[in-house]
Amino acid sequence: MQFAIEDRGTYTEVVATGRLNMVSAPTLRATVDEAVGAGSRHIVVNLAATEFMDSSGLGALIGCLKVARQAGGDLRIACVQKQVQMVLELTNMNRVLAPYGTVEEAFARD
Amino acid sequence: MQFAIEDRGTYTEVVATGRLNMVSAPTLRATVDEAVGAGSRHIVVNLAATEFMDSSGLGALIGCLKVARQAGGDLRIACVQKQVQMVLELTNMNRVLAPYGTVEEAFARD
Amino acid sequence: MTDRELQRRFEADAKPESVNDLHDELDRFWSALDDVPFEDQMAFTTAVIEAASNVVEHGVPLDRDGVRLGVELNATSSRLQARILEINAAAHPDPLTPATGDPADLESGRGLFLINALVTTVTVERQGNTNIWVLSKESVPRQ
Amino acid sequence: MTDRELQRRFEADAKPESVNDLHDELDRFWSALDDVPFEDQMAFTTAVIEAASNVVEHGVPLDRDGVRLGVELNATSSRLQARILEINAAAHPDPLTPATGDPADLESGRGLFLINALVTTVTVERQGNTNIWVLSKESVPRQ
Ligand SMILES: Nc1ncnc2c1ncn2[C@@H]1O[C@H](COP(=O)(O)OP(=O)(O)O)[C@@H](O)[C@H]1O
Ligand SMILES: Nc1ncnc2c1ncn2[C@@H]1O[C@H](COP(=O)(O)OP(=O)(O)O)[C@@H](O)[C@H]1O
Repeated sequence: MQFAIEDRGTYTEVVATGRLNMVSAPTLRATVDEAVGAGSRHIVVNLAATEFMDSSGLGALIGCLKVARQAGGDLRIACVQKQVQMVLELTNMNRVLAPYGTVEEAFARD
Repeated sequence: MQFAIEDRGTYTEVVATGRLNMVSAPTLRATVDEAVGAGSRHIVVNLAATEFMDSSGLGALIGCLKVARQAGGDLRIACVQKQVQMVLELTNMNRVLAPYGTVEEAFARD
Repeated sequence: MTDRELQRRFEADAKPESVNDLHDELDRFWSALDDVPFEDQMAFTTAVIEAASNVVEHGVPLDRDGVRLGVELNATSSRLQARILEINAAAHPDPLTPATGDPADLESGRGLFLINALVTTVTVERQGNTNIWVLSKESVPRQ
Repeated sequence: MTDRELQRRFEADAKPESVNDLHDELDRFWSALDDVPFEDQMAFTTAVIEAASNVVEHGVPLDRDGVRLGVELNATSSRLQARILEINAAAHPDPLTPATGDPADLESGRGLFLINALVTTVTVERQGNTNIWVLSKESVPRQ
């Protein structure tokens, strides 16, 4: 899995490509920690190219949400594929991490 | 919680004093990692002065057991107080980590 | 058996060190209540520390103020009760029904398993910005 | 519907990278079996990866050789089955009865919860130095 960080002005986009599992979860954590450390407060994780997420990946996303909120910001997710949607729904985590249809929408109403 | 390491010749004794909880669990891990890294293979954790252990503490002990076994050794526990005994029994972990009455007994029959 | 009631309140940032401060508070609670059977003290303390540790480890803050950990302890002549407050935290996805404690089912997280095994009833509710666990244990003072 | 059966075996050290290799193996399994409904592939893959990740994360080795992860995949025209082997590992404290999947019960560990929610039956057994999880999911090939 690869992560790319893009500064979009009012928010930071993290593009996650591949499988979000026990191997890549720590890298997601480190990527978001770095973005928050560098001053990003509004983070959108773009999951359009994330073909798979398991409970380790979900745990990492929730950890990243905590880090963003503790810094006074927030983290949102966008463009989820079917398998990711399935895991969010089964665990009821779509209430804590509600997926947005596009990256732009995530912070559009703030 | 404090940890002391004592070289007893055929084994290494780790004396744990205080509460084995989410605060002290990482230090137990680091202490045993260090002992195994320094060549100790047979480790006895002396819990005589451990007044309390919760699931984080238990998780750390099991993590230490893994490290010792992966290095070709083993880790055993001795002298548990009533609360620690209660947690081991309720979780059924006394089968994986069977407490010995004294530190000397732990590796006596190997 | 004499009628008596004791209450204590604890609040701190939800960080690991606060779990030690809470443990000290529990020790003082038992000193003030020297008639609670030792087995009950041990079980109840373990359950409260497990629940508080979960707040520290898993609570998701609503904002930069972070999560606060509150604990209200109460003992009467028939039971021990603790309300564990996860303050300024995201709502849990659902009203959580804690797993029922089957001792052979090690697989379902040892913390929640222990809580269920150690106290008589566990309930979870949401009030405002706070998730609340109420742990109750029947316990009769020693004569 | 035609009768068909496919089997695959995977074995590797129980380390995180092996979970990616297993995932590649599962992708090849689905390519070889192009009539399995996509929803079933998705659910079954997720359950197998969760179970294999648990072996990597929680398996306690018996000795310095470490734990090995084995996976046997089998598809017939009525069901998908995976046997996940935790080889050279300490026995689980009890024959484990995995938590039954109550979707509202988020509290009991998301990994095991997901496994139970995604497949039809889960059994756990011990053979020699190995713990074995058998996951089965009813699945009928697309016409
Ligand atoms: N206070 C809490 N807030 C959010 N989630 C929680 C809380 N307590 C427990 N959980 C969830 O329940 C799971 C099981 O908890 P537990 O049995 O204590 O095991 P552990 O904390 O070691 O994972 C946790 O991994 C977490 O997902
Ligand atoms: N293969 C295994 N070997 C030993 N213990 C396991 C295994 N799988 C699961 N467990 C136990 O069951 C608990 C819950 O597992 P799970 O629901 O996957 O959550 P997590 O792995 O995130 O803690 C684990 O914390 C662990 O104690």
